[in-house]
Amino acid sequence: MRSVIMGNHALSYGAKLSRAQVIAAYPITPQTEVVELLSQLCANGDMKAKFIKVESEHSAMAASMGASATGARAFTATSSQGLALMHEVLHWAAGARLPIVMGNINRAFGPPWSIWTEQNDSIAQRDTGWLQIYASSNQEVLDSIIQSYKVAEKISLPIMVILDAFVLSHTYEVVDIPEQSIVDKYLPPLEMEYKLDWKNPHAFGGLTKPDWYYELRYQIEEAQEQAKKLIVDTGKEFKEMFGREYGLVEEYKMDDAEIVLISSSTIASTLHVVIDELREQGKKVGLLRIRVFRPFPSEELRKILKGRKKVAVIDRNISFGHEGAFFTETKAALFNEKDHPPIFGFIAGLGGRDVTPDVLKDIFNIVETTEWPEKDIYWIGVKL
Amino acid sequence: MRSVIMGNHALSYGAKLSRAQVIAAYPITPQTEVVELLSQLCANGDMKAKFIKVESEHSAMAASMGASATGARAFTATSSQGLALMHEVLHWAAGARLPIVMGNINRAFGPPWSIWTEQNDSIAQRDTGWLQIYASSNQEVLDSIIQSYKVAEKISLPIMVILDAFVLSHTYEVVDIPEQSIVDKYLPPLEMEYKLDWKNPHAFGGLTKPDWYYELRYQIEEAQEQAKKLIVDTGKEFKEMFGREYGLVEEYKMDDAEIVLISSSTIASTLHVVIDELREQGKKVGLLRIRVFRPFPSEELRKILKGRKKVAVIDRNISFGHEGAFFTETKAALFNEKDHPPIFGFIAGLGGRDVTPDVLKDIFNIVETTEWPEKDIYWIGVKL
Amino acid sequence: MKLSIPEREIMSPGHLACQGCGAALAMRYVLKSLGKRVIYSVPACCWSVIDGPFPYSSIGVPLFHTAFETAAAVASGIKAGLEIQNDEETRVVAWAGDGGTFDIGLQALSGAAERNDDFIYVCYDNEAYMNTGIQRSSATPWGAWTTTTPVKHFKKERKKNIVEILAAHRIPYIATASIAYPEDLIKKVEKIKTIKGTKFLHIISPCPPGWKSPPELSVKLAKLAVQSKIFPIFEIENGIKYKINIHVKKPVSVKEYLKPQGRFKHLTDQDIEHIQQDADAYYEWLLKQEELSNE
Amino acid sequence: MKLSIPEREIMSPGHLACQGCGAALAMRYVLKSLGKRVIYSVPACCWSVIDGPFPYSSIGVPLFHTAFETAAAVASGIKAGLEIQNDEETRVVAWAGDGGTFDIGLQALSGAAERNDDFIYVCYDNEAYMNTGIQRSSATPWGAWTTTTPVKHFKKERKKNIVEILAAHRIPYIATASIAYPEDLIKKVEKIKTIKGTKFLHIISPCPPGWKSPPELSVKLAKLAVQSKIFPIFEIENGIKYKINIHVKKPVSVKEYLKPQGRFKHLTDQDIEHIQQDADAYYEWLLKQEELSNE
Amino acid sequence: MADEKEIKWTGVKDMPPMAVSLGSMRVNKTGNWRNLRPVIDYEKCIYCFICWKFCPEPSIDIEAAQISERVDKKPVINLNYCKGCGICAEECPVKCIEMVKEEI
Amino acid sequence: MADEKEIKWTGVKDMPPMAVSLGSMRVNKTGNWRNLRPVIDYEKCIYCFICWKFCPEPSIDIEAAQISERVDKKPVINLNYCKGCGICAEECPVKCIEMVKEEI
Amino acid sequence: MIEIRFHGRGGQGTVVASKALAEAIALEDRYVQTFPEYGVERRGAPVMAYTRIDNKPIYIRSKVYTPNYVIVMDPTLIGAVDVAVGLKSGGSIIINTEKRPEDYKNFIDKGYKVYTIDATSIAIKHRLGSKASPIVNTAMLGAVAAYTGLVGLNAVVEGVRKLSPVKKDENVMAAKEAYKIAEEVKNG
Amino acid sequence: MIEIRFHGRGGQGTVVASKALAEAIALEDRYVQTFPEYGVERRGAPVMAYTRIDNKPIYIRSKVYTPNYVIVMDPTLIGAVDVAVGLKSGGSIIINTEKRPEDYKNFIDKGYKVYTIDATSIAIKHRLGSKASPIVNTAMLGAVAAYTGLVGLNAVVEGVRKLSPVKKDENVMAAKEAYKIAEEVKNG
Ligand SMILES: Cc1ncc(C[n+]2csc(CCOP(=O)(O)OP(=O)(O)O)c2C)c(N)n1
Ligand SMILES: Cc1ncc(C[n+]2csc(CCOP(=O)(O)OP(=O)(O)O)c2C)c(N)n1
Ligand code: SF4
Ligand code: SF4
Ligand code: SF4
Ligand code: SF4
Ligand code: SF4
Ligand code: SF4
Ligand SMILES: [Mg+2]
Ligand SMILES: [Mg+2]
Repeated sequence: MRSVIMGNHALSYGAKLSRAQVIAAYPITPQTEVVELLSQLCANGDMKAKFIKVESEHSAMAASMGASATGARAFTATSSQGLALMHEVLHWAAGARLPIVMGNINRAFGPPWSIWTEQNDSIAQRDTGWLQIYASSNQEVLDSIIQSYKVAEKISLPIMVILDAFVLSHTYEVVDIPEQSIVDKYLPPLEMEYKLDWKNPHAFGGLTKPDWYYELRYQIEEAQEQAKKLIVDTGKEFKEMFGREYGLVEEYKMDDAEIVLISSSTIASTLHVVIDELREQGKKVGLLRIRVFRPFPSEELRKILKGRKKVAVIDRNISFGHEGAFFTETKAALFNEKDHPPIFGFIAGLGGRDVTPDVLKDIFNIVETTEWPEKDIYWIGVKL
Repeated sequence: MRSVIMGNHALSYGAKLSRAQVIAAYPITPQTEVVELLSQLCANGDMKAKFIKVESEHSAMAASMGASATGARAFTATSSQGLALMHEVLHWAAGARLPIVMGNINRAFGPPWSIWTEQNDSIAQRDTGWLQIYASSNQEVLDSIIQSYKVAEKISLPIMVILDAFVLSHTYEVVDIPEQSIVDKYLPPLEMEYKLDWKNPHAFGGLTKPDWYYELRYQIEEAQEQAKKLIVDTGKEFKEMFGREYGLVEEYKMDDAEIVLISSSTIASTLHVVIDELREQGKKVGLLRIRVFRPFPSEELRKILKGRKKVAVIDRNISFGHEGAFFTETKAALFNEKDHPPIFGFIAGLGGRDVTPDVLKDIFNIVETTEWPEKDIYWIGVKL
Repeated sequence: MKLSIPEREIMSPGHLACQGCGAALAMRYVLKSLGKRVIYSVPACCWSVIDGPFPYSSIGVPLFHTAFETAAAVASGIKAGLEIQNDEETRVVAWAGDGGTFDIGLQALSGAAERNDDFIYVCYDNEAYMNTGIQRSSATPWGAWTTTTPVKHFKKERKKNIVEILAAHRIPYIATASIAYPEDLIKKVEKIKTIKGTKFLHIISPCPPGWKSPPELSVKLAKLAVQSKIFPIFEIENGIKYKINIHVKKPVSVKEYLKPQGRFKHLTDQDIEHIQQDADAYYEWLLKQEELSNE
Repeated sequence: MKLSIPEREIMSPGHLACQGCGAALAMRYVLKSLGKRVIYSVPACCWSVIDGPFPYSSIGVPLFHTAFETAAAVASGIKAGLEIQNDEETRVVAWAGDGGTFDIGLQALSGAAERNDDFIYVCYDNEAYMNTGIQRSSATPWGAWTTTTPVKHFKKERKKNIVEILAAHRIPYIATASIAYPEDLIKKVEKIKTIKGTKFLHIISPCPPGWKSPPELSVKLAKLAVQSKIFPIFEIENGIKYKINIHVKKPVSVKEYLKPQGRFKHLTDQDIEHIQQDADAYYEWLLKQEELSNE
Repeated sequence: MADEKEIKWTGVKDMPPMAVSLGSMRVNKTGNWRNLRPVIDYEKCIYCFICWKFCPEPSIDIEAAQISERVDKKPVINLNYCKGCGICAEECPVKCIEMVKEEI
Repeated sequence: MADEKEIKWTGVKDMPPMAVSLGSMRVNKTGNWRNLRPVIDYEKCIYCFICWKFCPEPSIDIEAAQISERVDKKPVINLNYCKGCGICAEECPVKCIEMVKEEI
Repeated sequence: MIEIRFHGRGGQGTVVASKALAEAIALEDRYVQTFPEYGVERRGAPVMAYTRIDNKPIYIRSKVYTPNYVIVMDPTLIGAVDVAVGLKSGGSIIINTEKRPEDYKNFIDKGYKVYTIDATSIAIKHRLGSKASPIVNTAMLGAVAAYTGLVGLNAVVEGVRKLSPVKKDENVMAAKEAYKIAEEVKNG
Repeated sequence: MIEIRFHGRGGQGTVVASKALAEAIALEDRYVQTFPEYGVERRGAPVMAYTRIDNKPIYIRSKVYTPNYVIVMDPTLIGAVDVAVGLKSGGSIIINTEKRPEDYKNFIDKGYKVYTIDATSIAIKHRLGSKASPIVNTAMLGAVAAYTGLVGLNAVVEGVRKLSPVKKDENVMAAKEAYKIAEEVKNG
C-alpha cells in the first residue's frame, strides 16, 4: 500500500509487519512517534505484542533481552542519549547472541543539548557487536527492519537500523507498505536453539575463564562475517518478493567513475542529485553508499574501489582525537591493496548543520583539484 | 619513595599526589582496591578530598562532572561494565569540556561474565571525546595520572588512564612514589575560565541549534590535536622533575628495525623481552608501543614507520564485524603515505587469555615469513 | 503596599515555556526565595528548553544542563566540589521534571537521599514526559491519556507515590506544593534553607499542551488539584513527622478538577468515582499519619 | 518421618559459595518451593559466581545472567516474552543481592513495581557488595565496617529501608524472611505463587567473609537478627496491610547479634545503644502499622 | 537593558570553547507568540498584584504610580514578552483584565 | 551420576555458540575446600534433619535406613561436596556432629 | 521540482497542513516529501515546514531554501518573520488573511504573486478549533490547491479525510469552501 | 630471573605472603613482580600466586609456567592439585607440613628438592589466626627466605612488618622462628 509516512512510522510499521512480539521502549526526541504509534497499535489490538513501558532506555534494552531470550521477537527504538544509556546492555545483547532489532534515530549528543542529526551516537556503538544498517529513505527503513529480523535470527546477533533525525525521521514521503501475508512468507517465525525454557534448563552467560572466552568472541566475529553474505542473499530474496533490493553498499553511476564519493544515510541520498549534476558537466564521478557499517564491507569496497583515481569519504560523525569513522574504516579496508587511490576525509553536517548539494559540490571540487590529500581531515563548512 | 604496590594502588596514589578533591566511585572487580585505598586515605585525613559513595558508575561520572564543573579536581576509577554504564556521561563530560581524570582497568565485557583483561571496554569509548592513555607498568600508571591532570586542565578535556586487569591492576611491583612537594610544583592548582560560580552565573550546555553546534565540536577536535604536543611537552617536563619520560608512543630497538611490532599495555611490555630475544637471533625487529590512543598519534606513526619493511599490530580487542582498533587506526594513519609497508593485524589475548612470549614469537614468525598479509585479520591462539 | 511574595525576580522573561506553563511559574517562585547564591543541576526536561538556547539563559543563576538520569548525582558532585573549596554557603538545587525524578532519575535521587547529601531536589510535576511530547511517566495519574497511553488504553496504574518513597529514605524534609499557592511554596523554600541534608520539594505544575487544558487555567487547575484532594499539600520531617499545610475543609469534587482537562475527557463516571475514592482514601491516610506524628 | 520443608532439591551441590554462605541457603529454600517451572534473572552478585562457570550450572532451572542494574527489567522482559508465547504458568524470578536491589538496580525494580509486572523479586541481603570484596552498599547497616567504610569512618548512614520503599509502590505483596526460618520463608514463597503482580521477598543472608563471622554461625546470626529486632519478619499486602509473622516476645539484645561479627567489633557501647534504640523504634512503628492495618 | 544584547561572533576564533551562556533570554521577545493581548482596565483595578504574582513569564512589571495614598504602584503588562496566556485575566479577582485579539 | 559429567570439546567447531550451561556443577567436588570434616555420631542422633535443613551446599543426603519403627531415614554427609562450614554441627540440637580436622 | 515553504505558529497544525498536501500529491501518484523545520515547537511560536513535489523519486534531503511557493498560515507572522526570504523570483505567497493581495504591496513590488484567503473565518464557520485559536490548515489547503493548481480537489479532500482525526466532514467542507473561493478569485 | 609459584587456599593469605616476599626483595634494591592467579577466590578453595625476581627491570607480563620454586602453604593441597606442574628440573618445593621431606618421595623421585616446615604450629604458637584456620604466611616466608637464600632475614622482617596490619610483632617472631628452623635444617 502506497502511503505517505514519516521515517519513524516506517520503523513502527516495519516492526508490526515483522510481527514483533515484545516492545520495550522509552521516548526521546526524535524517536517518540515510533513509540507512540506502536503503543497505539498494541492498544488497538492491531498488533499482537506486549508493550513494556519501561522507565529508561537501559531497561528498554534489558527487557528486550529478557524477552528475546525466551524466543520472542523483540523490538525497540531510541536515539542519541538513549542509545548511549543502553551502551552496556548493547554489549550484553550481542554477547548473549540475541536477535533483537532496534531502530536508532541519529541525533547529536549533548552537551550542548541538540536534537538534530549526526551519527556520533551510533558510531560510538560500533564496537558493541551489533550490526548496523544506515538507511537513506523511509522505504528502506521499513524494509530494513524486516530484512534485519531475517538476518539477526540466522546469525544470533542484534541489528540496529539507523536513520537521520528529522531529515528522515520526521520527513513524510511515499512508502510502499507491503502485505502482511507476503512478509510472513519472507520472515518465518523465530526458532531459537538455546532459549530460556524450563523444560530444557540452561544458564546463560555464566562466568567464563580465559580458557574459553576467546573462542566465544571468535564466534561472534564469525557470525558477523557470515552476515555479509546473508545480507546480500536476503536482500536478493527481498527483491524477488517485494521488488526492492538492498545489499551492503549501494552504487550509483559507478561504472566508469574515476572519482568516488562515499557516504551514508541521507547525505548519500542527496549525493544522487549532485552526481547527476556533475555527470551533466561531464565529470566522471560516482556514488558509493555504505549501507551496512557493521559488518564493515571491506571486501566489497576493495573490489569496487579498485583502480579508481580518487576517493572521498564524507562523515557526519567524528571520533574526537582521530577522524570520521567511515573514513578510517574505508582506508583500513583498502590499506593492504598493493595499489590504491588516495582517500580524502571530510566531516560535514555535525549537529544537524544542513548538508546541501552546494556543500557536496564543494567537496567534489576539493577532491577534483587536489592531487593528494593535503590534510588528515577536511572540516567542511565550519565557521572559523 | 620506592614501594611495592599494585597497579590499583598506583592509581590511588596518583590521585592523592595530584590532590584530587572529589572522588566519586563505585566498586567493581578488578578496580575495588582503588576505591578502598582512597576511601581509607580520605577517612584517615591523609587526603583532603570528599569521597562520594555513589550508587552506580553512572552516578560516579555524573557526580564527577558536577564537582569538576565547580572547579574542583575530580577523580574516579572503574572497569568494564562500569565503564560501559558510564558511556552516556562520558560523552557528557567531554562535551562539557571537564578535565576529569579517571582510571580504567581493562576487563572483558559480559556476557559471559569475565573478570580478566581485554581492551574492548575502553576501545568502545574511543568515540567519546576522552583522551586515552594505556600504561604498561605500575610506575607509568601513577605518573600518567599526574601528567593527565596537567594535560586535561590545559585543554579542558577528560582523560582516561588505562591498565590491564590483574596483569597490572593486581601485580605488585616496585614503584617510585614521588614527593608531594615536587608533584605540587609540576601540577599547579586547577583554574577554570568558565565554571559554576554564583558570582558569575552561566548556563552550561544549553540547547544549541545547527548554527553553532558544529563549531563547538570542531573545538573539541582542536583541543585533541593540541593535546598531542602537550603530552609530549608535559612528558619532557615530567622527565626533568622526576626522571621518567612519557610521550605519545614508546620506541624500543627501532633504529634499524625492518619489522615493527606495534602493541599497547602489558603486551607491549612483554614484547621487550621478545624483541631482545629476536635481536639476539639477529632479527631486525623493533617495538612501537602506542601509549596514547586518543588523540591518535597518526603523525608520529607515519614518521616512525616510514621505510620499514613490515608492520604488525597486536590488538587485545576486537571491534566485532571489523578488526582490532589499533590495527584499523594505524592503517588509517599511514594510508595516504605514498609508499607504506604492509600492516598485519593480529588479535590476541581476549578475555584474559595469556599472551606469552611464545605467542608473540609466533606472531613475529608469521610476519617474517609472509610476504604480504594473507588474511584481513589473524586470530592468534584461538582453539578452532 | 505589601506583596505576598518577594518582589525580586531572578528569572527573566523571554524564556521558551509555552503560554501558561506551570513549570515556569514554579521556577520563578523558587528563585524568588533562594536568591542568587545558588547553583542548579537540570536534567533533560522542559526546563532544558525553557531556559533558552546557547548562548542565552533566563534562569539568572548558574545552571549545569545534564543528562536525564543525573540531576541528583550532579548536584551531589557540585555540593562536594563547593565544600572542598570551602564554600559551604552556596545552595545547590537539582531541578527536574517528574520523568527525571520518578523514573529515569530515581536511582540517583535515592542514592543521594541515602547519603543525605546536602542539596534541594525540586521536582516540578506535570505528570508526563512533556518535553518529548506527552508520554506516560510513572507520575501520570490513573486514567490519564498520553500519547503512549491512548484513550483506548488509558493509564491503568496509580501515580507512583514519590513522596512516600522519599519518606522511606528518612530524609530531613519533604514537602508538596502547588503553583496556585505561592506563599505556601515560598514559605517551604525558606524553611528548606535552614535544613542540612537532602530536601525534596514536589510541585504540581499544570501544563496546557500536556493536560490539554486552556493556558489561562493553569493556576486554577493547580488550585483545584489541592482542593479536590488530588494533590494534598503537606510536609514530612525526617520521614515520619507529617503535617498537612493546607487542610481541605470543603473539598471540591475531583470531577471539577478533571473536567477542564482534555487528557481525562474519555473517563466514565465510574472511572471518576474510582479517582475520587483513591483521593479521599489517601487524604484520610495522611490525616492519620499527621495524627500519629502528634502522638 | 516428616520434614518441615520440602525434600526436593532443585539446586545442586558443587556450587561456588563460600563455606557457610547464607545466600546459597536462601536459593536452596526458594527453589524447593518454586520447583522447576521457573526462570531466573540474575544480575552481577555473588550468585553470578556461585552458580558456576561456563559450561556448568548448579541452580537447576533456566538462568539468565545479566548486567548489574537489570534484574527487574530482564524479568519484565522474560515475563512478557513468555506471555506473548501463551505461557502464563512459568514463574519468573529476579534474584539479586542488596547492591543490585537497593542501589544500582533500584530504578529498574521501581519501574517494574509501578507497572506491577508479574514476577517475584528476591533480594538476598548480605548487607554489602560481597562479590567484589565487601564494599558498602546502602543496605549496609549503620555502624558496620566495610572496605569502603573503614573502622575510622564506619558507615554513618542508616540502612536504606527497601521494604518501605516498595510499600510506597503499593505492590501486592512484600515480605521479609530469614534463612534461619526456612519454614516461614517457604510459606511465603507458597503464598507468592498465588499472587499476580510484583512480589518482593527480602531475605537476610549472613555472609561469613563479609560479616567477618565464623561460617558455622550463619544460621545463628540470621536467627539473632530476627530475635534482636534488627531484622523483623513481616509481610505487607498492597503496600498498606502489615502483618508481623514472627513476633519477638523475648528479644535478645542487639549486642548479642553484633558481637560475633568482626564488622561491628569497633563499636562502642554508645554506638550499640544507638543501634538498639533504632531497632526498637522501628519494631514499635511496625506494630503500630500492624494495628492500623487491622482497624 | 544591558542584558537584552544579542551576542554575535564570527566563528571558532571568537566564540567560547563550550556552550556557555553569555547573555539573557531577554533578547527573545516572546511578545510575538501572542495572539491574545491582556488589557488592564485601571479604573477597575484594585492593585492587588495577583496578576503579577501568577504571570509565568514574568511579563507584568510593577511600576511606580501614585494611584492613591496607599497605592503607589501599578501592574503594567510588558508586551515585549507577554505570551498572552490569559492567566492574569483569569486570576484577577475583579476581572479587570480583558484578553483582546492581537492585531498585526 | 549423569550430570556429574565433565564437558569437553576441542574448540570452536564443537562448542556452543554462546556461554550456555550444558552440565551440572556436581562435577565440582568442593569437598577439597574443606579443612574441617563433620562427623555424625549416629548414636546420639535424633534424626530431626535439622542438619540437613540448614546445609548450604546441600551436602547432607537423606538416605534410607531403618533406624527405628518411625525413623526410616538418616542424614549422611556427602564428603564429595561438604565444604566443612560447620553449620550442621552448630545447629544440631543434640550436638552430635563433631568437626574434625581434615587429613591429607 | 516544486518547492514550498509553510509558515505558521506552533499548535496551528502547520505540519499537518503540509502532510495533508503530501497525501493529496501521493494520491495522484507523484513523489512528495515534506518535513518540518524542527526547532522547539511551542504553542504560538513561529514555525515552518517544507514540501517538495516531483514526478520522479526525490533524493535531495537538504532544506528548502528557494521555494516556489510560500504559504502563510497566520497573518500576524508577516510582521514577525521574513516570509519571502529565498522565494524564487516570480514565486507566489499565499496568505491566510482577511486582507486583499493589494495590501501586501512590498511583496508585489518584489515581483511576487500574492494570494489571500480568509481561512480563519472559514475555519471558525466550520467550528474547527476555537474562536481564539481556529485550526485553519484544511481551509488553507483547499486554497493552496486552487491557487497553485498543484493538486486536484478530489485528492485534497481525500488527503484531508485521511489526516483529520476528528471532524472529518467539517474539515473537508472547509477545504472545499476555501477551494471554491480561491478558484473564483483566481479565475475572476 | 627467578620465578616462584605459591599454592594456598582462599583466606589463608597466600597473596599476602607473596607480597611480603616482594617487599623484602625490593628492600634489597632488586626488581620484583608478584601477582595472584586470579579466579574466584573463596575461602578454602585452592589458589595460586606468582613471583618474579630479577636484578633488572622485569618486562615480561605473562604467567609463570616454569617456576624455580614452588611454595605450598597448605599440605592438604598436595592431594587436590598438581603442585609440581612446570617446576624447573632441579627446582625446589617448600611445603608447610609436619612431615619430613622424605615423605614426599614422588617429588624427590622427579629430581626436585623438597623442604618442609611446620608453619602451622609456628603460627598457632604465635597466635596468628585461629587454631582452625591459622595464618601461616609469615612463618612460611621466613622458611622460604632461609631455604632459598633469595632474600635476607632483615629484609623479610621489614617486609613482614610493613604488611601486617595487626600483630606485627607476632608475625615477625613467626618469620624469625621459621627462618631459624629452616636454616638449621638446611645447614644441618
Ligand atoms: C537518556 C535519555 N532518554 C530520553 C531522553 C529524552 N527526554 C528528554 S526530556 C524527556 C521527558 C522529560 O520528562 P519530565 O522529566 O517529566 O520533564 P518535562 O519534560 O515533563 O518537563 C525525555 C523523555 C533523554 N534526553 N535522555
Ligand atoms: C555496572 C557494574 N558495576 C559494578 C559491577 C561490579 N559488581 C559485581 S557484583 C557487585 C556487588 C554485588 O553486590 P550485591 O548486589 O549486594 O550482591 P553480593 O555480591 O553481595 O551477593 C559489584 C559491585 C558490575 N558487575 N557492573
Ligand atoms: S510542555 Fe508543559 S511544562 Fe513544558 S514548557 Fe510547555 S507548558 Fe511548560
Ligand atoms: S561472599 Fe558471602 S554471599 Fe558471597 S558467596 Fe561468600 S558467603 Fe556467600
Ligand atoms: S497574558 Fe499571561 S503572559 Fe501575558 S501578562 Fe498575563 S499572565 Fe503574563
Ligand atoms: S489582578 Fe486585577 S485587580 Fe489585581 S492588580 Fe492585577 S489587574 Fe489589578
Ligand atoms: S559442614 Fe557445612 S557443608 Fe558440610 S555438611 Fe555440614 S553444613 Fe553442610
Ligand atoms: S541435626 Fe543432629 S540430631 Fe538432627 S538429624 Fe542432624 S545429626 Fe541428627
Ligand atoms: Mg513531566
Ligand atoms: Mg550484597
